[in-house]
Amino acid sequence: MLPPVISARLHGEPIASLPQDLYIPPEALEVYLDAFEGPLDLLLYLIRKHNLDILDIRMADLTQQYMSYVDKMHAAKLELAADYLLMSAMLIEIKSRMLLPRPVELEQEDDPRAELVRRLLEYEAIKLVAQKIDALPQVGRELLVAQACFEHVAKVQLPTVEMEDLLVAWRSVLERAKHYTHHHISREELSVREHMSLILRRLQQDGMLEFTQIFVVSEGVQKMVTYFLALLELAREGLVKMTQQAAYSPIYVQASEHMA
Amino acid sequence: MMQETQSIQKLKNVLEAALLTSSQPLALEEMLRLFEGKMERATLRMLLDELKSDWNERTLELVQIASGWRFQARLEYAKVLGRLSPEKPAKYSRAVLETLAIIAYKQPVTRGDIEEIRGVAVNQAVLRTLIERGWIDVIGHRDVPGRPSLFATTKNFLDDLNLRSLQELPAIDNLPQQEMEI
Amino acid sequence: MMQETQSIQKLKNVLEAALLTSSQPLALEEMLRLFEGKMERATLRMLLDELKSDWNERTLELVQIASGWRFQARLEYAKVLGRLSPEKPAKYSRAVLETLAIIAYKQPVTRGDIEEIRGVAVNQAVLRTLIERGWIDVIGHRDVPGRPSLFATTKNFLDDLNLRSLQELPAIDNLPQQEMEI
Repeated sequence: MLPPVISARLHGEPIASLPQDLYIPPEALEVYLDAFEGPLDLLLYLIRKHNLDILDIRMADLTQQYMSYVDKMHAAKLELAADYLLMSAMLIEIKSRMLLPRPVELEQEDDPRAELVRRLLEYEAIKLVAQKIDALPQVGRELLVAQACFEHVAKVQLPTVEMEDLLVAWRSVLERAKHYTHHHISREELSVREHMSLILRRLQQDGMLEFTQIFVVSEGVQKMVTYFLALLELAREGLVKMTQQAAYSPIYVQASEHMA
Repeated sequence: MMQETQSIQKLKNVLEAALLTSSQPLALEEMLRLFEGKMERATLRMLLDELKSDWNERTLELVQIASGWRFQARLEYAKVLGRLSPEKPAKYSRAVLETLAIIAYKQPVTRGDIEEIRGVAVNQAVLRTLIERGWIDVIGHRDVPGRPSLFATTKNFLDDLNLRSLQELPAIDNLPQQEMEI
Repeated sequence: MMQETQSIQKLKNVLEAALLTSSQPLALEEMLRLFEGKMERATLRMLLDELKSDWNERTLELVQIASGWRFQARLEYAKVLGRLSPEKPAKYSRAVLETLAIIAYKQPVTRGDIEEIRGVAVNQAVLRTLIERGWIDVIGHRDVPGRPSLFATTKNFLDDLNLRSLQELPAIDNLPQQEMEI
């Protein structure tokens, strides 16, 4: 097996080799990156893995290890979350501040690492306790709740839904689905979608319909136009197929699923 | 002999725990799964009969219905237990309402479409709730791998919401624009 | 005396039937409704304690959790009963679990607070997963620009984890706190 080509740079110098335990086969890098929940998680891993003292971090070492990771991610052309880059900047800033001479009397609380250490410890505590919570017995997993049945004397009342409820639900869906926000549903469109369902229902029953059978002339022009638009939309979404043997011969409409 | 009685009690305990915690009646096949194929149907039937008579003088009774076996409160408790559920109409969860809204406005849609729009997985129970209510049904399948079901709203849905057609559903663009931008 | 014992048994039977057939935990107030106001809270508590010990050696146990009392299968049956439902229960991702832990221990928190602690952006789907499970909800808004939602855990979360209060959550490792003053 050929040694991996390393294109990472540290302080502008190419690194000849990465620390052994940092080496991750390129094809596994993505999986590995997924394994970390973000820069804090990665830093904690590096600190714990190298047995560094979290309360007296050697910033130079940590920054170097972190950067070589980030560089590797770059080299593998993985899309790097901004959070990782932000952390690089923060580490470099802390490292450089530690190189500055500090007034003696401020030394204690002015340790540039203090905030980073606080965050690392807080995150680690959460990470550990999250595992503990997951280990608790849970209803639906280890806990099964008694639910024998009884004859309800009073009839169960089914929930009622008002138009208002539906509108509220639909609006909250739209607010979330950003790509739909510019796509407001109009009455005409609703009518088309309703007729799409009507046509599919009929095709489900009859299997195949002749094009003209779709339309009921007595229902008026407006209705026919709606049916026509619904048919076009169904075809566009690949839900129906229209076939014609020869010019001027009848056109048949069929649900796509029945074609197979 | 003593030992055998003990192990029979253990088997009955497993059945009791399963039947008391199951929301659905359990069929014989399902109960056999509890013992990983190490039990004869005849033995299972015998155990169920024993369990049934163990509960003879108690609050629940073990009954056999079309789809299997279940524990239910004896009829004499029905009236008292009814006091627990006053006629407060239940409410559908947000997941149910949003799923219904998506089907109403974007029909016909597959479960995948709904998940894409909502951004979360759609629990099968949500769709089942709506199907059992008679508000949605499957009107076909999309012709793609897996052939997912296409859902649409029913006439029943329109009736229950007092609508003559989907067109009478509120159109979102009829809302005052300012209100939307909150 | 004999008569009194009999009537106590009857009261316990009503409670047992109610608790075994309710899929939701029953609060004391609800159980009092069973007796139409003809029972003292203290008596009810005593009856529940007796009922609990009546079931001591049995397949289910009567437990008290955040929103009330319920019967549940003893943990030793979990594995066997799991054979009934072939589909594995959903396993939550680390992102979901860590977000839940932050909300549980630091509540009420905003999405920004969660991001600050985790050091990464919180996907909306993570919060929605927890809301749909009924484990967290929005209890208000922080009075800062943007009025971000404040999240907290629900009673349902405690119920599902078999806890009576947040205090029963596993202790968070606070040891570094003192040492931290570098």
